[in-house]
Amino acid sequence: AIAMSTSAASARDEIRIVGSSTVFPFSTTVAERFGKETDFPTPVIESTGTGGGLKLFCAGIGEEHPDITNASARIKQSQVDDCASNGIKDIVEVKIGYDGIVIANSRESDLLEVTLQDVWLALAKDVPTGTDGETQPNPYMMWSDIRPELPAKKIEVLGPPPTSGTRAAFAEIAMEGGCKTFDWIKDLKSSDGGAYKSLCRTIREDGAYVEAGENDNLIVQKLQASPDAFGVFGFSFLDQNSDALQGALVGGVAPEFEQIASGDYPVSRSLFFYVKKDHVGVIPGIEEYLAAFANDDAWGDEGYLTDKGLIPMGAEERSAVAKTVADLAPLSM
Amino acid sequence: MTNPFSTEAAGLQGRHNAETIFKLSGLTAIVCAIGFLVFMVGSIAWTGSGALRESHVQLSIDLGPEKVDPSNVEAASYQTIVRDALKERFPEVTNRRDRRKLYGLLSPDAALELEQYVLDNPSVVGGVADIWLLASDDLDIYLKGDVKTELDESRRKFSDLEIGLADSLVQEGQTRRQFNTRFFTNGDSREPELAGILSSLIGSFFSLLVCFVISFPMGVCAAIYLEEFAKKNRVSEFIEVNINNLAAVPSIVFGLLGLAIFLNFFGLPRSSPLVGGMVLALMTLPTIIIASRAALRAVPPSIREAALGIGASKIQTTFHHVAPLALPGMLTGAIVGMARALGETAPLLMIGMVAFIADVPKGILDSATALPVQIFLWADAPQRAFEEKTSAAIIVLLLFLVLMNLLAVLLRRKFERRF
Amino acid sequence: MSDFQSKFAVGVNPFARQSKGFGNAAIMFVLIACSCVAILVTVGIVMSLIFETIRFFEQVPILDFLFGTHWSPQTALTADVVGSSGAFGAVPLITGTLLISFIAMCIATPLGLASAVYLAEFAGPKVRSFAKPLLEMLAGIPSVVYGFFAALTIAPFIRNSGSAAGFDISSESALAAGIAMGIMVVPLVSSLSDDVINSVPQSLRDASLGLGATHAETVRKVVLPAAVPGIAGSLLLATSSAIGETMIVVMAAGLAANLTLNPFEAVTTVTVQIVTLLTGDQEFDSAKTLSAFALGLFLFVITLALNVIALKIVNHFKEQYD
Amino acid sequence: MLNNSVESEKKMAEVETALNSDGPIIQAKDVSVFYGEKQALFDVNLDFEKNQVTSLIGPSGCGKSTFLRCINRMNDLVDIARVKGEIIIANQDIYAKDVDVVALRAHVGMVFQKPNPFPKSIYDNVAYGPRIHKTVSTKDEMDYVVERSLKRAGLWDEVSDRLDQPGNGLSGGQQQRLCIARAIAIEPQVVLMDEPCSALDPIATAVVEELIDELRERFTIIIVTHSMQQAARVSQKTAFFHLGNLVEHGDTDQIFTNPQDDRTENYITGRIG
Amino acid sequence: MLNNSVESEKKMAEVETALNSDGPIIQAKDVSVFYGEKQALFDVNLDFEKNQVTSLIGPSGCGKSTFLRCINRMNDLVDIARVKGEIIIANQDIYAKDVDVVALRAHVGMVFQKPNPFPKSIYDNVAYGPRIHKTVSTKDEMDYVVERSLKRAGLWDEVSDRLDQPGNGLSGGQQQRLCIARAIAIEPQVVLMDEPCSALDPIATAVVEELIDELRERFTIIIVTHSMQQAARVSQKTAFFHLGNLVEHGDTDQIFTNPQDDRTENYITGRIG
Ligand SMILES: Nc1ncnc2c1ncn2[C@@H]1O[C@H](COP(=O)(O)OP(=O)(O)OP(=O)(O)O)[C@@H](O)[C@H]1O
Ligand SMILES: Nc1ncnc2c1ncn2[C@@H]1O[C@H](COP(=O)(O)OP(=O)(O)OP(=O)(O)O)[C@@H](O)[C@H]1O
Ligand SMILES: [Mg+2]
Ligand SMILES: [Mg+2]
Repeated sequence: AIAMSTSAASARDEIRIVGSSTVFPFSTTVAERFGKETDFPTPVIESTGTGGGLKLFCAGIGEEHPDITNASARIKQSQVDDCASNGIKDIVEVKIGYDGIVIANSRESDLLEVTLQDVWLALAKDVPTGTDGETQPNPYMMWSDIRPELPAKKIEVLGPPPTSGTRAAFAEIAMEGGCKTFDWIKDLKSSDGGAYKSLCRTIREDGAYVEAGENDNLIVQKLQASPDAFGVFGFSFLDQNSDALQGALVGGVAPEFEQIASGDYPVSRSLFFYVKKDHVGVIPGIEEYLAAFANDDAWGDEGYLTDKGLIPMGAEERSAVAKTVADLAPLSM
Repeated sequence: MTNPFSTEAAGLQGRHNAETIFKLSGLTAIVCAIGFLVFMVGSIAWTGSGALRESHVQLSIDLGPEKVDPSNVEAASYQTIVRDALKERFPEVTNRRDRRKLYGLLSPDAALELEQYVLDNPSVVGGVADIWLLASDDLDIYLKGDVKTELDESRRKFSDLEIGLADSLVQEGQTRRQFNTRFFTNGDSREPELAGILSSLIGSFFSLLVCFVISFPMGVCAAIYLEEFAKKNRVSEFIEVNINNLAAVPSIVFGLLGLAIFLNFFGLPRSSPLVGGMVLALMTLPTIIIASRAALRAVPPSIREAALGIGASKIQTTFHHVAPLALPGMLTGAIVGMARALGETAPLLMIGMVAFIADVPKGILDSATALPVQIFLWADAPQRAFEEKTSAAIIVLLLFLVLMNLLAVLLRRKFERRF
Repeated sequence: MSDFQSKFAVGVNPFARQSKGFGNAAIMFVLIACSCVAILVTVGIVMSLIFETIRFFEQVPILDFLFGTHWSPQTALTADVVGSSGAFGAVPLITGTLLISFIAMCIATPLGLASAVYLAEFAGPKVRSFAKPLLEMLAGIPSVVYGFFAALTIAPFIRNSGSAAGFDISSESALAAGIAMGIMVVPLVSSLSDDVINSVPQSLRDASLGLGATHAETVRKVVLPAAVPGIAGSLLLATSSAIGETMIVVMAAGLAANLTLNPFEAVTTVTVQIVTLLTGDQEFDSAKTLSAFALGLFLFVITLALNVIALKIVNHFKEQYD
Repeated sequence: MLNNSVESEKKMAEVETALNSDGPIIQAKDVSVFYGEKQALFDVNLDFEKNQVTSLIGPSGCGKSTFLRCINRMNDLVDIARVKGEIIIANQDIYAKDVDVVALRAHVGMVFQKPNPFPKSIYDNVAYGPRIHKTVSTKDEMDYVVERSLKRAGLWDEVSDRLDQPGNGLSGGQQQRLCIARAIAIEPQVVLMDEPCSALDPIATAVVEELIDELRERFTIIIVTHSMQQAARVSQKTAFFHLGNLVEHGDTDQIFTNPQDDRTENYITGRIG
Repeated sequence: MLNNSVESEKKMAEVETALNSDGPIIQAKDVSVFYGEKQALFDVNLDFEKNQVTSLIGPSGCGKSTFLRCINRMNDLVDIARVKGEIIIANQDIYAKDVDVVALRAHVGMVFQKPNPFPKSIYDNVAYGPRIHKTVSTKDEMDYVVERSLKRAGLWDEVSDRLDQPGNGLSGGQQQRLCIARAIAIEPQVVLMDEPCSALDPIATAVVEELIDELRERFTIIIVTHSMQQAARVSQKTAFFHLGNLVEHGDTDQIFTNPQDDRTENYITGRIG
């Protein structure tokens, strides 16, 4: 049952999309083409961060609420519940491809080569003292404090805030990945999951990690200006700024298109968007927009989204997702 | 006999030098401030001038029957046709990575452009035609000479391969530069070469329209009441203090007001010029009231006396004589206020006018951005080509501001009365 | 004139008030209502800020907000992402705001005052008619333009000259934003000070010149000291507008809440945080969003106080010489 | 010729009857005026006769204008002004509570020191009064009223061919006559004039003075003047004010040839003021 | 007591010698002043004697102030003012090209119509002149100069206990005496006074008049006044201006008792002006 609000003068006729800043360039590109190639108006897209987007998305059904939210991390059960409590039962999940998370700095500076463990040690709030089971507040101020081979530079990493999907993925994949290289911590996982999680995923707050807002563009600009700083953001942004920035090698692998697509690069995550099924058929053009997205012209190996830095899924995965989209099969967790 | 009052005789040279230095420092300050203005506007204009030209690439495109079905021209995949044409022009580019670079020489809109061209000129179907297509922003920048080719390849976005391709096109005369009308007729786009200011300009127009329609009558009425009718008492004094203070409230606070009241409380549409205009109206109101009161005060009392002396009531006196005479002054104040509102950005960010909006808004309820917000968005965009777009948009904004202020000055000159 | 001859009725008031009709009452109502809009807006601002602020202080103790030295307004994406603790100490924002405003005033005060003195005391009518509008133009340029210029030209320039001199200067240094903002408020300072200097009575200048002081000595030792209260008022007004300025700092200052007074480091300001908090996540009840309203209220109160004081000073000053 | 509602016609007629009855047309009784703390007029008692010109003279600041402006309550406009005493016109104290100043001023017109035509056409200037008082309803009637008023003000011949041109375009003397035409277009009973010639050159002054003499036939005129010669020329009665007091009042001849009070004599001989 | 460089002392001495020599201290030769197109003074020739008080009298607008302000070139401040002719002080035409007005004004002080103390302390008001001219170098000397000046201006007893209080806090008469003290603190040869008492009450006026008489011992004083009584009381010489012309000039007694010119007589008897 759809209870469309009649507060505004007329029903909205353009699709409204909110959500992740990482997906923003992809969805705007699709939207723009969609607006040009069809008679539907160009969807209006606001970059609010994955978390903010889901909050808006899950606020309710009706034209004052967005139809689609972009996400750079998969929706969590708690969010699904939140949606459900506001009457949004049917959500269609669309996975659109992959994005690597890169640690980049200005080309003015030297290329960094790190392991996931280095990354975790550099950015975790608490780190092991050396004795198993003991931790101390992160003492490392210079990269070279961690390992002498690393540059003797102040640790300064500009990264996304916790509301961002990039941050969630970064904590989950990179941080946790580096963390569990310590055996005793790995064992902690099974014994005390909560402690494990908070040890591995908590990022230091003493200034070495600078939360730089949802706007990855800003981070890029800041890196260009301060050569010693590193930034954490999606591969697509690195791709767009390859003239100014370089991505650090993680575990010896460079963050490049092929390496990420093949899974060699260790820090990559899936990108999604979520559609409010109740709005399909009410707000014109949603189905057509989905079709435009789930199309090899867009997300395919040579699709125009790859120009924007999207790393495509394999052909089978694509056709599976495309089928979900065509059927508008709701998400079930 | 020497002159006892001469500078030398009185030993005053030092004091006169001090005076000269003092004067010079004042002059220096003015020169500094104005110099900054000139430098800022000049450098922005210089950067922005680049946005007025766009590059095109000429390709011979095969529109044969196997590519375009003459009976169903629209069904053809123009994307593929364009790419084939590129492959044909540069058969030496084979590997997938390089192909992407090759395709990247043209704007993503090239296929659409081609389709439009074919639809407009059906005669070309069936043969091979030389057609000019829009270049991508990267190629455009290169053609404008803004790529530092002396840098190491890894340090620039435009690779040696692309430079080679571009140079070959240039040698064959297959590139050209022309005036960029798109900048004035397109809405926002992710592609710098396609991005234009029209939608934001119209958004600004609608916002200002709403702003004017609300704030002018209101401001004028308030000014008339305060100047002509209000007795000097606590209430009128309180209103006056209020107005003066509102004039200095930071604009972002008005944005918060709009967010909390118009959006969250009244549920008006997000990102709409209606809400934007209302917020701007509240901001402009004090300016208009203050200017209108000054205009009313400039109407000589003799006019009021004349009307009252004949037995006109106070309302008649005000609306028949005083207000019409003050109208040009009020309008001038309103235009100055509108000019300020036109440049205002911060409050609009608060009410969602920062979304990606490509379409030109058709009314005050449609989603829209405003010109300064567009500037803010572009300033943040990663592509280098947006830098000149941003600058050009700034110049357009400044032009409108200058025009509005000129209008105000002219209005003032024309109706300036010495009573 | 009428040819009527009718009986004169004693006791009837020939000038009796006729009913003015509904029209006049309606007009007056509209006029009064419009004047009250100013009050309504103020009330609206206060209301919209206060309610959210109260809700904010239900979640975050007011003392933590006012005196906390750590600002990190993050609430995690979902409960299972371990976020930072979310600290709402406004001190770094306030010091950041003050630092940038201070730099701005360091630029604007000498430039603005010196221009005002020159224009008011020394410039001929020609220079005046040419320089004044140009100076005013500086105030007419939208702040988003200053922000763009500060981020694109001033900041790299400062950074480069810093690194040439061996300093490490952040690209969002408070200095870059401060300079742009300073230039923007120059005309505010200069036109207000110009007014103030012009209202110093000529008789004081005559007295000084009559004693054989040079014009510069007169200005320095008599006119400026006499104008000090008025100038202070105008500087306060300019400071208030610098504190409330948004776009320049959003574009050219940092987001990181560093508690520092070093102009070469990046600081963030109250207005930057409001924009960042509200253009990202838009849920309407988290402490993060609500804190924007608390900051807004803070900003409103501070600027209001500055304005009221400044206007009092300036008016008092003007009355003194009327 | 008028086209009002019957009721308002009756009112009009009443006033006129009252005004046309014998006896003084205006009686000021113990009029005192205060500007804030400062008293500008002290218990002035003065009657004005119908169809006569009365001059108010006295040194600067003595309260002539203040008194004149009491008669059509123009002092109401000055916030700090307070009037005590009574001024009776048509048996009605005009300071009584239920008096409508607008109605009052329709019967007591005023001409000011500086000509102050509206920045409108000459026609509209004259037509303004009749229009707002709705004493005239058709265009023809209005044309007639405008023409008659301009003729009475002796301006018709000079402006009949450019009625649609702005009133400010006229010369000073013409402007002042236009203001007089505007004032008499609504057929007031009384016309107040505050130094109507002080901004005019001697020739224009002479024309206006002549006009005043003619207007006396239809209107009662009270004129403030600084020039004793002018007072002597145009008025039948003269009142002399000094420091807020009405010192002397009587036939103009008598006042100028045989003043009763020393102050009057000193003033007339130029020793004070 | 002065502490200047030897050179400037010598210069000072020169001026003083020149000023101390016999003959007129100031000679105005054919002085005409124009304000834009308008001529405000016509070929005035006038000499001033040392240690005498000269009054300039005449009706309003006759050019008294204009002439007075020519003597220390205060008219330079008026953009449209133009001066023709010569004014010779210490053998030097002060309108010559190489004359420095700053140096001139150190020798020709001025006191204005409205008391205009600086918004500073009483002490700083008096010390202002010596400070800018650096005629005094130590705090002690300055104290001495301030005290002496205030004593000469007859103000010392009234203010000696509150030298650090603002000058505007004094009464009008005290303020004017403070201005005089300020003017004489730099030991000028000539003091110009433009209606110095017109803003004061009679008692304060009397005090200032007495002061002027005392100051004559050390300074040459030129005073503009509207009050003939004042001129008679304080001055030895009087010059009468009319419509920009110097009509008559001579001993005060003679001018008031036996004026040579009709215009002077008319003015003195109150018939013009
Ligand atoms: N609006 C006012 N507020 C305060 N005082 C006023 C006002 N108008 C007039 N006065 C004072 O009232 C006194 C009488 O003024 P009024 O204008 O009646 O004099 P007047 O005889 O018309 O003089 P004049 O010949 O100069 O026009 C004067 O002392 C004047 O200062
Ligand atoms: N700054 C000026 N600009 C133009 N005209 C001036 C200026 N100052 C004085 N005048 C004119 O010069 C003439 C002489 O003025 P001045 O002030 O010397 O007269 P005064 O004798 O001092 O009169 P008062 O007794 O009123 O002070 C007057 O006609 C005056 O209008
Ligand atoms: Mg008067
Ligand atoms: Mg004078």
